[in-house]
Parts: sequence; C-alpha cells; structure tokens
Amino acid sequence: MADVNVAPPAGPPDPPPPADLPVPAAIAGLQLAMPGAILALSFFVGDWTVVVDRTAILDVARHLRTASGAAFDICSDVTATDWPPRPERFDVIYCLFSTTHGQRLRVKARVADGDPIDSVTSVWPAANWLEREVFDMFGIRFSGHPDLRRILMPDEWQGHPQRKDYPLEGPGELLLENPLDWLKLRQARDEADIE
Amino acid sequence: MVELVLIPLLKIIVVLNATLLGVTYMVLLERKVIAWAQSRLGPMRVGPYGVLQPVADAMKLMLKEDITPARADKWVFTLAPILSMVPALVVYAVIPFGDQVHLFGRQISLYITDINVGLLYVVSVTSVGVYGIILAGYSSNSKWPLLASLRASAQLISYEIAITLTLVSVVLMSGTLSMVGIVTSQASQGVWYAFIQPTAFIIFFIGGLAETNRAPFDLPEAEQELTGGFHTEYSGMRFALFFLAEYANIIVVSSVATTLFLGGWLRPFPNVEFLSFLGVVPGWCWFLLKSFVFLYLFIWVRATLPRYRYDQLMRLGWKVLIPLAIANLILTAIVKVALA
Amino acid sequence: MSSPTPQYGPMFDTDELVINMGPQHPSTHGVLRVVLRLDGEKVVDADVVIGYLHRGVEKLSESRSWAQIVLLTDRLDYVSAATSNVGYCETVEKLMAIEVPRRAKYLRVILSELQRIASHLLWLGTHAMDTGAMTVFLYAFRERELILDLFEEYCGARLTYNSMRIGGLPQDLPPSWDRKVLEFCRIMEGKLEEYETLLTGNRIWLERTKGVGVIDGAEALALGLSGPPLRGSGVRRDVRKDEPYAAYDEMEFDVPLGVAGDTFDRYVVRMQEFRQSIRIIRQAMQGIPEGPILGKVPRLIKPPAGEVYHAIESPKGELGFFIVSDGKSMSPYRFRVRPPSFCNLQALPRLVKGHLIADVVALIGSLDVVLGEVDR
Amino acid sequence: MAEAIAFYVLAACILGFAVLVVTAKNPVHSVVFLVLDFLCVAALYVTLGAEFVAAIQVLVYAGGIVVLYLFVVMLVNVKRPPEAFRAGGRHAMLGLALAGAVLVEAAAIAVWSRLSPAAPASAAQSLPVSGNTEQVGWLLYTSYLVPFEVASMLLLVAMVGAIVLARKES
Repeated sequence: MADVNVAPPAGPPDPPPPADLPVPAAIAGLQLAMPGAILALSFFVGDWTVVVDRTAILDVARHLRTASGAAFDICSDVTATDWPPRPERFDVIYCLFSTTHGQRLRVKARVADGDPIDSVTSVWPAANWLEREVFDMFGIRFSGHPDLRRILMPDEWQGHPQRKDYPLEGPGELLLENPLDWLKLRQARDEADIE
Repeated sequence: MVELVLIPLLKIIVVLNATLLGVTYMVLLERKVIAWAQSRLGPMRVGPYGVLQPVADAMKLMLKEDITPARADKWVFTLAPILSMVPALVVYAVIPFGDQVHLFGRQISLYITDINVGLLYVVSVTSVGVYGIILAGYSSNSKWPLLASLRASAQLISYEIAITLTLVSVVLMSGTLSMVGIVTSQASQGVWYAFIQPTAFIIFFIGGLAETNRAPFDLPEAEQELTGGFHTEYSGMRFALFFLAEYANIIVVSSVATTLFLGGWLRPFPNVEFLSFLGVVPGWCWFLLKSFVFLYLFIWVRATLPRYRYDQLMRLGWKVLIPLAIANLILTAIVKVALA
Repeated sequence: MSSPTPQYGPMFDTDELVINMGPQHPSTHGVLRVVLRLDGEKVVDADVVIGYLHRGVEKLSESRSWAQIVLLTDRLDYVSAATSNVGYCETVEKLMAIEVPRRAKYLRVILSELQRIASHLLWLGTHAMDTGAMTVFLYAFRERELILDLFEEYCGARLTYNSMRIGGLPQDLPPSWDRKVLEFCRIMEGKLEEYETLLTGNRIWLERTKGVGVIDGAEALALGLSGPPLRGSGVRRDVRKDEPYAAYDEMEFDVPLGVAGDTFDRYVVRMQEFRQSIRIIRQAMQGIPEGPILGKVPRLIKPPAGEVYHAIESPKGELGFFIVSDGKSMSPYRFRVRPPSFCNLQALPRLVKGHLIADVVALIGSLDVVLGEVDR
Repeated sequence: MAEAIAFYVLAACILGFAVLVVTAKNPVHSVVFLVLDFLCVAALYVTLGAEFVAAIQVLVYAGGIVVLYLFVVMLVNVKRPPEAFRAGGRHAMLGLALAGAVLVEAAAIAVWSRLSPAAPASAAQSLPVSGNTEQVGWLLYTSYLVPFEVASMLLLVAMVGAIVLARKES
C-alpha cells in the first residue's frame, strides 16, 4: 500500500536529543574515549541512538562491552535498514542492553553498498546469526565473520530480499514458463544424485 | 499316527493362531490402555469400542504398497522381517499354557512339546531374533536405521546376559531346564519363585523390557530420536511383521515370566489347603491371567516413563543388572548348598 | 593416548557419520534441520539449517497497513500469538506516544500470562515427548485446551488470536470470563503437581536432563540466550522486571532462576514460571480496574517518522520489535522482529557438542523454539 | 534311515553355506550365511541327541558371537578393493595349504578311530547322572575341571585386554 507518488525518504530523521536532557554515562564515556568515532547522537521516544563511523564499529563495540560505565553485555539485535537514495544506503543497527545498568542503547553505522563492515561476533557471539541474516537480507558483508553464509534464504538464492529495490513478489527467475518442466528438470537432477 | 503327528499339528495350528490373534489384540489393548492412562478413548470407530480395529489395521497394512528402497540390499531387506518374526513364533513350542486336559477321550497336554532343555531353547531362539533388527537396519542403507540397529545389537546382547543369569538362579531352584518341570517343581516346593527369587524376578522383568525394545528401553525404535528406528524404511506387510514380532516377543516374555516366577498354570498359593476352591478355575485361565498382568505392566510402564539414553542404558545393564544378577546367583547357590 | 591416532589401512573406514536431522523429523518441532557430524552416537559438530518456513513477514509488513500487521505477528510464534500481538502493539504505541488505559494494560497482562502458560504447556508436552514420556504430552495438551477455550471465548480464535489493537484491546471481557480464568488457575495448580509427579522426581527424567547441555551464565549471555534458557543459567534477566511494560510494574512476582544451567534447570525454571504466571493472573484479576479498553487512537494510524525498539518477555524470551516509520506512507518503512527462538537456537550447536543424539532431541526441546518465529 | 537322510541334508547345507561364507562379496552376507551355517550345525547336534550342545551352539555362536561379528562388520564398514576378489596370490595359496592340512587331519582322525574304536564312547555310560545336560555338567566339573577353568581364565584375560585396548585415555 506504499504510496508511489511520495518520494523515497533519504534516511531516518534521527532527531538530536533535547539540550536539557542529560546524556547517559555510557554515551558520555564513549564520547570521551573515542571522540572521533561518534558521528551523531539521537534521542527519540526514550531510545538513545549513537551513530558511529563504520570503520570504528569494532572498537566502539569493544568499548561498550568492556567499559565499566557501559557494560552492554547483551546484544539483543543486529539489523539493518535500507535507504536507497542515500550514498551510504544501509544503516546497520545494533540493539544493546546492559544487565548491570539496566539500560538500552542503539548503535548505528552507515554502510555503502559493497562496503564491508567489521563483524562484532568477537565481542558478542550472539551477533553471529544476526549478522548472517543481515548479510542474507541486505547483502552487507561483515569482515571477520566466522561463517558468513545465507541463513534464511537458500544458498543459491540471487539477490537480497529486504533491499527496497527487491520486488515483494520475488525476482521470478526460478519459475520457468511451465512449472512442470522445472519439476522434471529437478527430478532428473535428483535421480542423477542418487545414482 | 494320531499321537505322533495329528495332535502336535493341531496344537501348533491352535497355538500359532491364538498367538497371532493375541498379538493383534495386544496392539489394541496397548492402544486402549495407554489411551485411558492419557484420558483419551483410544480407537472407537471400528466395531463397538474399536474391537475390530486390529482387523482394520491388518487390512490397511496388507493393502499398503510394499516399498524397497532403491539402494537397499534387497535380499537381506526381505530376510530381516522374517528373521525377526520366526523366532518370536517358534518359542511358543515349549511354553506350557496349562497342565493336561481330558479332551475327546484323550489326555492332551496344553503345550506343544516339553523338551528337557526348554529354557535354553527359549533363550537361544530369542537370541536369534536380534538378527532381524540388525539386518533391517543394515540393509535399508539408510543412516537412522543403521544407528538403530547398532543400538539394538548392543542392547540386546547386554541384557541377554543379565536375563540368562537370572534364569540360572531359577534353574538352581528347580533343578531342571524343562519349562513344565519348572512349574511342577514350584508346585512341589509349594511356592512361586517370584517370592524366593524376588531379585531375579525384577531383573528378569527389567531385562524383558529391554529385550523386547519396550519403553523405557525402546531406543532402537525411538521415534523422537531415530525417526522410527530400524524399521524406518519398511512399509506394508514387512513392517507389520516387525510390529507383530515385537508384540509376540512381549507375550513370550510375559509367558516365560509367568512360567518361571509366577507358577505357570498353578493357582495362587498352590500349597494352601483352604484356598483349594481356586482350583475350580482351569489352569490355563490362571496362566492367561498372570500373563495378562505382565502385559498390562508392560503397557503401564510405557505410558509412564521417559526413555533412557544409550549410555545410561548400557550403564544400567552392565553396572547394575549384571552384577546384581551374579550376586543373586552366587547367593542362591550358597543358600542352596547350605540347606542341602 | 600420547601416540598419534592410529592409522587404519585402506580396508577400514571409520569416518564420522554425517546425518541429517530434519527438516522432516519427528522432534525438530517443525522444519528445523540440523546436520550432525557423529562419532558413533556422539555429536562432534552440528550445523543448524533454518529458513524452511521463511515467509518474508518482515518484507511483507512493509506493504501492509499498521493495523494489518497485528495479524502477521500472530503467525510469528504461532503457539503464543497473544504475546506477539502485545509486543507489536506496544511498539507502535511507543512510537506514536499513545496512552493505553489501565484496564487494557491489565487485560494484556492476563492474556499474556495465559498465553505463557499455554506456550509452556506445549513446550512441556513436546519436551517430555521427545524424551519418551508421552503421557505428559497429552496431559499438557488437555490443559492447554482449557486456555484455548478461554481465548476462543474472548476473541473467537484458538490459535491466531489477533487479540490486540494498537492503543488497547478490541473488546472487553465476555461475561463470567473472569470466573472461568480463576477456575482455570485452580485446576492448573493441581495439574502442575501431576506433571511434577511424572517428571521432576523421576530418575530416568533426572538422568536424561541433569548435566545435559550445561551452559554458564556468562556464556549464555554472550550467545544471546534469553528467556527461560538464560534464567536457567542463573542470570536474572526478565524484560517484565527490567523494562516493565503493560501493567507488570504493578504485579508482584518472582523470577525463577536455575543454578547449573543444564536442561533440568531450564525445565525447573519453566515449571516455576507456570506458578508465577498463575500468581500474576490472580493479582491482575483481583486488581483489574474499570474503564475503557481502547486509548485515544487516531482514525488513521500514521506514526511520526522515527525509529523505535521495544522488547517484551515472550514465553520464549526477549521478543523485540524494531520499527522504522518514514512518517509519510501508510505502512512501516522497516519492520524487524527480534525473535527469541532464533537467538536461542543459535546456541544449539554449542550445547549439543559432545552429547549423544538423544540429547540433541532433548536440547532442542529444552530451548523451546518455534520455527514460525525463527524463520519468520 | 531318517537319521541318515537328515544327516546328509544337513551336511550338504553346512558345506554349501560354508562355501557361501567365503565366496560372498559382501561381508554382511558372509555373516548371514555363517549364522545359517551355525543353525544347521545345531540341527545336526539335535539329530545326534545332544540338545544341550545344540541350544548352546545357537545361544553362544548364532545368538552372541556372530552378532558381534556383524556389529564389527557394520561399524568399521569393511571396504574390499576389487582386486581382493581376484584369484591367486599368496593368501589363496596359504588358504589352500591350511585347508589341505585340516582335511588330512580329519582323515587321520577318521582312520584312527576306525583302528581303535569304542574307547571314549563308554565314558558317558559310567557317569553317575543321566540326561544330556547333567552329563555335560558332570564332565565339565570333574574330568575336565582344569581345562575348563583354564579356558575361562583365558577368556577373562582376553576380555580385560580388550577393555584396556579400547579404553581411551582422557
């Protein structure tokens, strides 16, 4: 039902935090430790988001995991969003939670199509499958990932379904004009496998 | 001629048919009892209360397509169910269902034959039954059945030892290997061996559960682990043979347990005089009743317990049951010598 | 042995056996596929293959209106649809800053906890069934049926409830429903004893579960476990306590914790959670305020542009929704589910290593995954 | 007469299966033929009136030992290269020589027993117990006590050795 007349948005609004709102200690600590890495800071309906430099993501992750003021020991989620008009079209988003401080933080990095981003599996092993899913769905490569394969789609799948330019109905390349032909072909292949 | 050929032949026909009928209804009984244990009704559609369900099952299995997997070892694949079924039926030759009855002016004994190594015969014939399972797993050329048959061979061999040791204790008590002889010796000693050999009795029951691949030792056919176990690749009548063999074996174990430990066809308390009115009930009825108790126990256990794991099963067999059985055997021998 | 491993001649082949468990397998709870490398019966390595139930819910949601997505969430964790509904609706409410009436919050708690019991019952039944105790399965389904009846009476559906609306609930309680819920709580307490008689003290059950798949708290956290599997390892992490949603901040309940982090502790944690859920339901039934059940929701749901992440405690663990709205179109720009089953399943290869095939089955059961949620 | 027919039929089966055991290409088939062979041998014992030995034959050999053979064959998945089936080679010569030796030995025993008959047959009659099983038991625990115990000791040693070999140092 997406309205086709509306121009595609060029990115999330990422509203900056109100000036009177104190910045959480974890973010302040990050700002202090790695001032160059933070590109922007955002606060929206109670969620803090840090936009960091793509190349610094591993260091940021290590800092957030180990620094005593942060101690984000749970990596809830790794996901991505696609903003095609933007040159760095992908946002890779890490949702973190700290059991010691009971607070959440989102870390975001902008990635251009084809650019790799460092994998955080060494910091949070939980990111393993989540990064695989991002790779599968968006085609973002995570360098240093131990096992970067497709996870939800079949291994031989073409394209990355969650990209905005991927049609909802799928590309249709697997369907021949007559599905029976395709089934016969596949059966012949399977029988060859058995023999 | 009548004595030598006709009567044994008739007996064999009667026993075989009764066994097969019993086996099919054992399946129904199991489904019903487990259903009741689980607050269900069980089969209810075929006949009143589902009593004709076995007939429907048999029809279904006979009409089903008999599939042989493409790369199976065809001969062995066909041989395996037969190897599993035949020993299960052959054992019935020595099981004494009762004493002698007077029929058509003849003394007819309610067993096919009484050979002097009866018990050994039972043990040795049932031990051959394991080939059915192993070869089924091997010949299917499929990984899950192979795993199942490896489990089966290890399990059956291990528990056979424990069972055989308990049997030796019983033989020490009775002084004979003949099945009829064991019952008559219980009559003459005036006590069921279950009471003087309780350890052997319990080990025999547990071992019997394992030997017949029943819960909690149903590892070779653990559906949740091995997708159906050794008979995964079987269908139709060949599958039915495995199924029948399993239940025939359960009845064998129940019958043997009844004969060895519960006095066979004897009434309860065979030596207590004032209970002699129990003798009105014919011996074979007592036998069937006692066997039924065992069958029920088998089903009850299945409805109650989770399944052992392979290593735990082995540990139980080798580290608990076999030492216990040996200790029991030695103790029995010592007591016997001391009393003699 | 200090000597190198013996080299067999060409006559012998003692390779590891690679075996496919699933996607058609009785105890992979749907269409999970695990490729096991076995040494005898011991698992050397496991590779979990998922995606057989991938329906593209996330992609599909990008072309559905905000209200329509509620019923897509039913089909994520299809044995626990109500909690998925709650999670999604609360996320949108957070995005749109809608104030939900207190009565609706209480009802959400009641429905969530009923759902948690139903989901745990399904887990209990299948977990016990996987280890061969089949009676527990039917007992658990018997009680689950009562909950399904309650849900049917409330919303007309037995599995995919579509029972929440953005801003509250579609309808108030049917008459005398509250009495039936309390009656169910009473029955359930008795039945819990029954399950525990069959399992908790059972020696075979103990042998099958104790010391199987041990994972300590730190590792469980690192691997992204959440929900009962995490609490079974002794980590006090429950979204209902840490980040209270609905009316959980007004409820009094304990977070059951395990010690050893093995299958048995995960079992015990869930068995305790049954009791805690009953406790919460009773409190909520008692304290439920009168009032409206739907907040002030605009006729046209069109949240402002922005990103939001909100998590709830589903029966499986932390169920999060990450939603991006562009503020212009009628559907989310990006709809992302953080599925607890997916993240819990990730730990399976680590848990099964060195155990036997029978344990693989028990461990899949003890992680309590629902493939609809794993694959989305 | 009946006995003779039974003997020749069984003997033919035994020899036939024995040939199949060594000629079968698939080791599992070999083992299956071996089982059938043992069962025929047991039947032969029955015709000789030795039920106890027959039962033990089935129980120990067919039901126990060969199961282990099968276990091993399936476990290690013996792969015989095609050239193993080619005739000739040193193994074939060795086998032929051994077979010849066994044949000569059997013939020698047959001839020897013809020359000095009836010496061991009377042993059974002199036993104080009757019955097949009892006689075997009596002989084992009196005349053959030492060999019996030595054999059991040997088996124990073999078992302990097998366990030591199979145990993995942790």
